[in-house]
Parts: sequence; structure tokens; C-alpha cells
Amino acid sequence: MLNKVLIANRGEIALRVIRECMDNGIQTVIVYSEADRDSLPVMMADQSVCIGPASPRESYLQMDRIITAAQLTGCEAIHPGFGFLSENPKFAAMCEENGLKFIGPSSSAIADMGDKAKAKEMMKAAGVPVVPGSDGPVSSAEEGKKIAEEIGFPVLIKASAGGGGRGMRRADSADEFIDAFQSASMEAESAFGDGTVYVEKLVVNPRHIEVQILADQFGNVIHLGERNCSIQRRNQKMLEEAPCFGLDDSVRADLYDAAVKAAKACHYESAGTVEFVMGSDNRFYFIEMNTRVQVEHPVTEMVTGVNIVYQQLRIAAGAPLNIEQKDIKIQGHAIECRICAEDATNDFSPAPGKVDFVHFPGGNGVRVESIIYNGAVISPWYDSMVAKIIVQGNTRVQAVRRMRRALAETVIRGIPTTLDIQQAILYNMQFLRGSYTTGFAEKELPAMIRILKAGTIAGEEKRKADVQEESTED
Amino acid sequence: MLNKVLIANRGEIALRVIRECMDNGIQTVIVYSEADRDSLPVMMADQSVCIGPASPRESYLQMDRIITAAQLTGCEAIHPGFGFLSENPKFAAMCEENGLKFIGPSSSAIADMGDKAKAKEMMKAAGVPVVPGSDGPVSSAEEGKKIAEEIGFPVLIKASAGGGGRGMRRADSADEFIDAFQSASMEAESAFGDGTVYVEKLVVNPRHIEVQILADQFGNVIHLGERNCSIQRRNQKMLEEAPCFGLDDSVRADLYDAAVKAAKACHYESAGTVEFVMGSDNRFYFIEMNTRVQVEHPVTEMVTGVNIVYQQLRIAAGAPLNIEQKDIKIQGHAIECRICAEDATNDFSPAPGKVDFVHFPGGNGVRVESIIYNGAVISPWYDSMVAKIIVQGNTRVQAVRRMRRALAETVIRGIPTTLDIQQAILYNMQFLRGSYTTGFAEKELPAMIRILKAGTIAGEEKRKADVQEESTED
Amino acid sequence: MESMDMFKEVLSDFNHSDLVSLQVEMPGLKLSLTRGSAAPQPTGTASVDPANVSAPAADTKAVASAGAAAVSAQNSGEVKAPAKTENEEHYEPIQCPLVGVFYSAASPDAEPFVKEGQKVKEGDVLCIIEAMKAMNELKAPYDLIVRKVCMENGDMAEFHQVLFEVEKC
Amino acid sequence: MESMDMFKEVLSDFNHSDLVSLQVEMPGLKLSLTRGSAAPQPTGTASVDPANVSAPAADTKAVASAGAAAVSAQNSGEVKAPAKTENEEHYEPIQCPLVGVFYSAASPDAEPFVKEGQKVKEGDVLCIIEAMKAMNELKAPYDLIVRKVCMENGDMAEFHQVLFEVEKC
Repeated sequence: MLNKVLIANRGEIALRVIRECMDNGIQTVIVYSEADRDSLPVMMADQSVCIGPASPRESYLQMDRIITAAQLTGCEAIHPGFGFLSENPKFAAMCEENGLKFIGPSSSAIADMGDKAKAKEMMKAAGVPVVPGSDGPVSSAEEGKKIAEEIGFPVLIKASAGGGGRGMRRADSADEFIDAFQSASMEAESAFGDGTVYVEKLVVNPRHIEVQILADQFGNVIHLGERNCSIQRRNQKMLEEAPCFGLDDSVRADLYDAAVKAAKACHYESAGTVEFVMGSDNRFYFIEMNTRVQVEHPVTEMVTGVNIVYQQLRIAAGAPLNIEQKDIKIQGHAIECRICAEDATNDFSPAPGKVDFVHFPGGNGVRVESIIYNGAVISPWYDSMVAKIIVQGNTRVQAVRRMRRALAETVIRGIPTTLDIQQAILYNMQFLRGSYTTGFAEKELPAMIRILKAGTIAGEEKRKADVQEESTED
Repeated sequence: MLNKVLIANRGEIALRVIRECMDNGIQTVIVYSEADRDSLPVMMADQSVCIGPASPRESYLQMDRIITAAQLTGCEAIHPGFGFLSENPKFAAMCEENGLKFIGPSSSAIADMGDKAKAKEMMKAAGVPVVPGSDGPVSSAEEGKKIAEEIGFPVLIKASAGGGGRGMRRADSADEFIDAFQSASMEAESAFGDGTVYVEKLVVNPRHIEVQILADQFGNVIHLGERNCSIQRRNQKMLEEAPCFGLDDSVRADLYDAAVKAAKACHYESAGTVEFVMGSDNRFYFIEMNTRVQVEHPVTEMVTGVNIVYQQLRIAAGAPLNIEQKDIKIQGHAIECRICAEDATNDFSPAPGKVDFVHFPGGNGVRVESIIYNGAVISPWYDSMVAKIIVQGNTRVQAVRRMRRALAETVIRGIPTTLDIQQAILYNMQFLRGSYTTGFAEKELPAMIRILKAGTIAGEEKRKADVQEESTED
Repeated sequence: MESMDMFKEVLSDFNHSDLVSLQVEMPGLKLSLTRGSAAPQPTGTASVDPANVSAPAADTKAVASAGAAAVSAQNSGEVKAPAKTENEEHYEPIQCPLVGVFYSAASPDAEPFVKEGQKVKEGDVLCIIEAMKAMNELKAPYDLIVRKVCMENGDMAEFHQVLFEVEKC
Repeated sequence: MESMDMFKEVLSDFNHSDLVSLQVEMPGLKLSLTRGSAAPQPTGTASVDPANVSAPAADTKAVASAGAAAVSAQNSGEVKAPAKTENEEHYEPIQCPLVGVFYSAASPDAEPFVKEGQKVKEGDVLCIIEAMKAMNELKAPYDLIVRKVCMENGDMAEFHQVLFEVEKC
């Protein structure tokens, strides 16, 4: 095993890695910004090195300082967590050059998967389904129409130079195509000074399904099943579950096969996630590969019993995988809720501050990943996630009930959190049916927020009325 | 499933049952004493009924009131937890008579297993090994000697009317027997006015090993493996682990077989534990059967993945077992530490009071069962256990490290706790070897307590010195 | 209670009141608070203590009654129960001695044992508590006037739940 | 609770309130606070206490040193930043701008760049910080006298770790 690891991250993922190191007799060094001086990971690590002020750019993204800290404290390896430098090929390369093991894949695998066009090309070559399309600019409306007929409608016509939905048109049939193409191209021309467009299949009512992968340095690759992460708000996942409810085993088998192929194609090492978009017809397409541990990895840990961060450490130490594909059995169902210091009734605006009181749930099948404690201060500088609550049940229904219970047990005072909106999701009919898509948040959240607001105001007025009644009684 | 259950208990086991009910859509009613009005289980249950003042005799042991509360709140069943009325055959019978399902075995099974002599007889008849002996009074020294030679030395000669070690003698060989017999008999005569003695095999350096059983109403019985609970102080378990380290699989098979036989012999239903004493030769003998859920059940849950309280609820609802023996696989190793509000440096005297600050561990493989929260008050009326911390690891070493980490993360201020002494046990060489016996506490604790005391005093003086230094620096 | 807890409670009560100032002395705490902003402070006094500003008080509660100066803190602990009015002070609770069903009358058709305002002699039956199929008569512990019947016929009564409020004679 | 903790809590509560002044006495703490703002304080009083503390409550440290009033307990608990003595007040910290190894001299045999008591001109090299095999010279930001060298040659220096205490000239 490794002897000493530097954790180049903060927050709950830093604590996750530190705990795993402690559980395996590995010494830890954490680097931290001045804003995180009193944070739990800094208290827990064997050593800590301040690397800069609060601004991530001047601390957690300072590669030189982190490498220097690792070298001067005698670390063998660096765990990058997620975010920050975790998918930065330059940082991975710097680690490699400086004799430090980067706990993750090679810098070239990160670079390959980070380049969306290249990744798509590699995946296609490896036989992994990618969103079908023109694979580049389309010179004329007629050519585009031909491609669209090949890949099937509906399609999207998108500006090559585009973004933000401009220069984008949907065509549901061949009849509509020519008009849509010209309109997209014209808009692209006027918006970006470049009328080039390409054609891509439109996945209707998509779900975000991802497959967890483990790969060692010897080319052994296994998968740990899939997760459904379709409940996202502005591309931020809110709630994840494993496995994806109501998927045919034959679709699962294809998914797993594609994910393993993807990992093998880029000579992947360590834990990684292959993300797919899945249509209502259960056909799925590669979107991207996350070359790092993910926020939602615990749901997979809960249903497989495999400790993903432990496996990362083992693999980084050069050990071959000690589990085989046949050992992986999905047991029951797991759900994770991300609790953020955000005001859901105010457009989810981040609300840093001091945690006056916190009480977390416990008991069988409940896991908490958090760095907050009574009196902890949530810094405005970083991500607003303050806790992850993860539950497992024998069935999805039991997991849902357990999560409702776990959230009901949780008390966080001093800052607004997304606890209530998460609880609302757990009672939402679309969620309960399990077949929700990435449109869930946009469609369902507004009504929930209205109810929350009404509840809050009603509660407020009820309280006022009670107080008045009390005083009149006196 | 059941619709509504009354919990006739308090503390963490009440919370454990309430949580499990919530996780399965079962409504809960808790009965409580006036001292427990602000306790977490009372806050968490759907309904609560005050049944008396703090004294258990006037509240938690008031069978009439509990039955009445169950009837008036429309409960179908009563979960007795452990302690209090959980092994009271009269209470179980009262439930039966009043149309309430007692969540546990029948009153007759409780009565049979509660009568030590009868239990031993039943077990012997069922082919379960019991401590060999004269099975009753021995009329003469010569007869006793013959029996001793049959069962093998060393033996104990014990006063039938005895207790507290008086009228007890050990004989290591036939030569010593006659003298020992006469001396025991004489002492018994003078101490109890009755010189009758019996002979029993002495189990040298015993370990306390117990097997978890699940049995349904249809006679299906399975076991969930064994636990080693040999670290006990004055018969109070402190730390338990599953499985028992270093046991031969053939011994295990015999143990399991004996335990299942024991459960079948008394037509057992629900979760139960068959306790054995095991000698250094790995031969084991039945001591007693605990006809209820046990404090240490979570270690078994961790290594088997079977939720024991959930199974109790299912079985009570009349469902047949939904797991078979072949489904039970022991995965990794689990340890539980009981954290008590006791002052280990002052003879473990209970130290009730207010919890000023509490912070519990989290992360992968860590489970907490506790009713304390910031500001909670530990009542002097009840058991001093304030939390159970349970961990699981792939191996025993990993579990030990994880427990060290989990205890290190735990902060409880305002009351003294056994956190430190538990941490000391986790570094004790005898413990680490895994082959400790029930003599562990007596042999090993004194040195640990001396170290704790020294550490505390040294720490105190260090702090004082630091403060002085600081002030001089100013 | 520790001083700091006491301080916090008093401060919180003060903050939730519209008092202008508050002074309190109790064992372990001596505290003086003044709310300022616009309020012109008294000037030229010797022992300033911006104290004897009389407390108006929409939201009364413990602190407001502090009127004169010092919360004597006798109802400390859990100030949950609001202070009783002059009249209520005389009323005594009759509590349920066990857990059971409250019956105000001997049978569904019968008159209730007692009514509000009724004078009752020591030993007279006030109600019946049914538990485990046994009917337990609850008798008046002394001569009294029933001021309030707190339960409905057939309600479940917990241990020490208040069944009646009565006035001792 | 220790005095300093008590002080901190009271101060924090005060800061979060809209109180103008606060006086408190409890075992281990006697404290008087007044918020400056614009509000003209009562004048001409004898038992002045809260009045002439001019400290605007925003800056904690300022208040802590608030002369007249109480807080005698500043050495308690975890007073991370101990109040500086009169002399130290003049000293400025020179902090490490990155993470690296502190070298007091250009080579193992060379004389250190600076010694305690030495006068240094703006721009003169104070030390070298090695990071990523690069030698970064740290130069004096102004004319100064080195009062204290806080690191040993070869020590690891964290970001903003104090390397020298100096006196501005």
C-alpha cells in the first residue's frame, strides 16, 4: 500500500479520502487555503500545508505549490478528489514528472477524454454508441437532410461556433429540415459570423445514466453497475440513485459492455465514470467520461459493497484488482441526496454562514458524508454542498422511505439548506415512478418551491397567530 | 407488514426500532417516562404516551399501562427492545391474551429459556453441548470423583444453595478431588446451612461466543454467524466483533449447528441469540439463550447485510423468512464499541449530565446508533450507554483501523465517556491478537486506566504549562 | 443553568421584546441591556442605568413582567408554561394516575359524575379511568370545586395528564 | 466556560443585536460594551462605565483591548492571536508568498543573507524560497531592520508563514 498521500482538495471529498487513508494505515497531508484553516479535513489529516488565500485560483489550483508541498512532506502520491485539478492533464503530467503518483488515470487518458471531439471519435472507433450525427460541418441543406434521414428524426441542427442555444434548430421530419437548416445557419452567421452548422440526433426525454468503472494498471477493467443522475438543476446533480430503476437487464448488459469498452479504449486506470444519455426508447449514447471519483460514488459503494476510494488507493499503489466482475452483485437500492447551503425559495442562491446547530441521521443503511459540525462556517468561496446523505434499502421503496426518514432526522440551523426541497422530491409522483428524465427539475421543481414557500409563510403566520393567542390567553 | 407498532423501551434501541418502522411504512407509538419526555425517540415516533415517572418500576415495567397504551392507540404489536420487559414471559403472555403481537418468541419459549435448569435440560436433550457435570447434587465424594473423572479435569465443586463463590472449590486432578469436595461441602454447610454440592466442568480461559438466530412462525431457522463478546467488565459487554477471529471453519459449523438445534428445540420465533462459552481447546458449551434482539446485533448486520430488526418485524407480521441459509455470506469484519457515560478513571462510575457538544463519525463503513444530540441530557435513571459505534472493514485489521479513526473523530463534551478506554483497547496487544478471553478486562484494563490517568494528568499539566508560557510571552 | 445560558435566554427574550432596556440580577448573572438607536438616552442622571424606562409590551412573556427590575427567576428551567393569571393561580390539577380511557360518567346514558362549577366532597368519584378492562374510579382527594373538565368522554389519558382543574375548598 | 469564550459569545451576541450598550457580570466575566455609531452617549455621568469606550464594535480586536472595562481573562483558552506587546507592535511580518523550502543563504557555506539586528535596504535579498526546483529570491519590500528570523535554514515554509519579523525604517 501507499505510505503517505497528499490530498489536493477540500470539503467532504477531502475528508472521504483522509478517512479512507486512515482506515488503511496511510499517512495524510492536506493542502488548504486560508479560508479552510478551521475545516474538519485540516483537523483530521496528519499534516497540513497552507498553500494560499481563499480564492481557488490562488490556492487549490496552484499546481506548483501543491507539488512542492507533496515533495517537502514526503508524499508518494496525490489524490485530487473531484473538481479543482482532478481532470487537469497538465497537473497529472506534473505529478508524473515529479515522481509523484497521481491517483487517477494517466495524463494522456485525461487529455483524451477531456477533448470532447477526440473522445467521441475514440469511442466511436471502440464501438461505443455516440450521439449519431454529421461528425463535422455539413456543407448544404440537402447533405444535411440526407444525414438526418439516415440517423432518424428528430434531429438538432447546431452552429459549429455556437453556444447558448443560438444557431440551433430542431427538425422533427424531412419536411421541416430544409427550413430549419437555413434558419439555423442564418442565425449562426449573424450571431457568430460563421454560418457553419452540423447535424446531431436529438435524444428525446433523455435520462442521465452513468456506469462506474474500476481499472488497474494491468488492463483489468470491471464495472460496478449504473447510476441514474437525471435529477439535475442547471447541470448540477441533486439526487442520484443506483441502480437505475426499471431498466431491462439486456439494456444493462449493453450499457456495461459499452462502459468497459470506453475505459479500455483510453487505457484507463483507477476509478472513472462513463456517462450516457438514454432516450425514452432505452437507446443510449456516450456523452463523456469523468476521469475521477464522483460526488455520487457512495450510492455505488452501498449497493455493491465495493469501496471505491479504497480501490483507487490500491490501484495507485500498483496492486492488481482484487475483485472480479463476477464478484459484483447489486444488492438492493441506494439513493444520495446532496444537501447544499442554498435557499431553494430564492432561486437556490448560495447562502454561506455559520452552522449554529447540526444533527445528522444514523442507524442501519444510512451514511453521512459531511464536514460540518456545530459552529462550522460555510465559506462563500467554494461549492455550496455541505453534506451528502446516502441510504440503502432492500428495495427502491424501502430506500425512498429510509431517505425520507433520514432527511426528517437531519437538523441544520443557521443557514438555509436544500433539505426541504430534497424531501419534496422524495414525495413527488414522477420521482416515485422512477422513470423521470433530465427535464424533471424544470418541470417539477417550481411547484415544489411554491409549496415550500407557502408552507414557510403559512408556518410563519401560524406561529404569529399562536403567539398572539398565547398573549391574549394571558 | 404490520401497520402500527408500540415500542416498549427507551434509548437507542427504541430509536433503532422506530427508524426501522419508519423505513418500512409502519406507524409507531412510543411509551415513555417523564424523564424521557425530551428524548429523541419521543420526538421521532408518530405518537407517544407518557406512562409514569422516571423510575423504571413505575413506567417501563408497568405492563398494564403499556398494554393499555397499545390498545388505545390502535397498535397491532409491541416491540420490547432489550432489557425491561423483553424477556418477561408474563408480559409476552399478556400481549398474547390481549390480541397484541409480542415481537419476539412465544411466552412459553421465553419461560423455558429463562429457567436455567430447564433450558440446560432441553438443550442436552436436543444434542446441544452443555457444560458437563453431575446434573444435580452429588451424594458422596467418591461419586463426585467418578463423575469428575468422566467429564475430565479441571472441575468445579459448587454449593447447590451457593452464590458469590462460597462453597466453591476447584479440583485439577483426581488426587485433589476428595479434599476439595469435603472443603466445599463444609463451607456450603456453614454458609448456607446446606452442604449439598454438585460437580461441573471448569472451562479454562473461556471466550464468550454467541450465534445470531432468525426463526419464523413456520419452523424455518437460520443462523447469521457468530459474535465474539469476550471483552466484558463485570458481565457488561464493552466491545463485540463478528466474526470471531481465528476460529476453524469446522468449529464454526458445529457452533452454528448447535445454535440452530437450540432454537428449534424451543420452537423459537423471531431474532434470538444462543450464547456459548468456549474453552481454549475450542470446545464450546451452551450457557443461555437471549430471547430478544441484542445490543450488539449491528455487527452481525454489518457482515451479513441482513437487517435483523426488519426481519423481526417481518416475522412478527407472519411472513415466512425471505432469506435462506445459503444466502448468508459473512463479508469482512465488524466491530462495535459501546460508548457509556462513565468515568473509566473512577471505577467506571456512571456520570449522567448534559451533553454540551457532540460530533459523530461518518463515512464509508461507519454506523452510529445513538440518541444523543447537542444539549441532550443523560438521565441518571437508566443505562449509561449513550452511543454505539459500529464499523465494518474488508479485514479485521481494516475494521480495527476504521474503529480507531471513528473513535478519534467522535467528540462528546460535558460528560465523561468510555471513548478513551475503548480507543486504548483498540491498541492493546491481546486485543489485536484476537484470541482474548473473558479474563481480558480484569487483566488488561487496569494498566490501560493507569495510562489514561497519567495521560489526563500529564495533559492537564501540559496545558497549564502552555498557558503559563503564553502569559509570560505576552 | 450556567451563567452563559442564562445570559443567552435573557438576551433572546429581550431581543424578541420591544423593551427599551432591561436590568436583571439573579444568582450567577447581573445584566443590564439598553436598546438604543433612535431612542434618546436619558442624560444627566447620576446612576444612569437606562433602566426605569417602563416596559410597554405587546409580547409579554417572562421578561416583560420584569417591570420593576429583576426577574426573580423562580419559574426558570423550562419557562414553557406561560405565567398564570391571578385567578388561575388558585386552580389545582387533578392528574391521571395511570394510562387509560377517561369516562366522565358511569354509563353512556348517565349524567357525568361532575360538571364545571360543581362542588365535590373528598372521596366523591370524579371520573372513571378504564385500563386493562378494569374500571378505576378516580376520587376527589379533598373538597373542591371543579373549575375545568379538561378531557372529553372516551379520550385516552396519559400518565399525569391533567383531567380536571379544581379549586380547593 | 472560560472567560475568553464567554467574552467572545457575549460580544458576538452584542454584535448581532441592535443594542446600544450592554453591561454584564457573571462568574469570570464583567463586561461593559457600548456601540459607538453616531449616537451621542450620555455625558456628565459619574458611573460612566459604558460611555467612553469608543471602539466601534465591528473590529473584534479593538474591543478586546477596550481599556477601561473588564476582560481580564485574555490568556485563557485558545487565544490564537495573543495581543502584542508594546514593542512588538512595531514589528511587521514578512510572509512567505508561496510554498517551498526556506534558505537563509545562497549556498550551504555562504553567510546568511540577513541576520537579526541587520539593517536592510528595499530590494535586498532576505532569503531564497525553493519551489519546483526554482530558486525564488525574496526581497525586502522596504527599508527595514530584521528583528527576528523565524525559520531555520532548510525548513518548509507554508503560504503566508511568517519568515521574518522586521522593523520598518
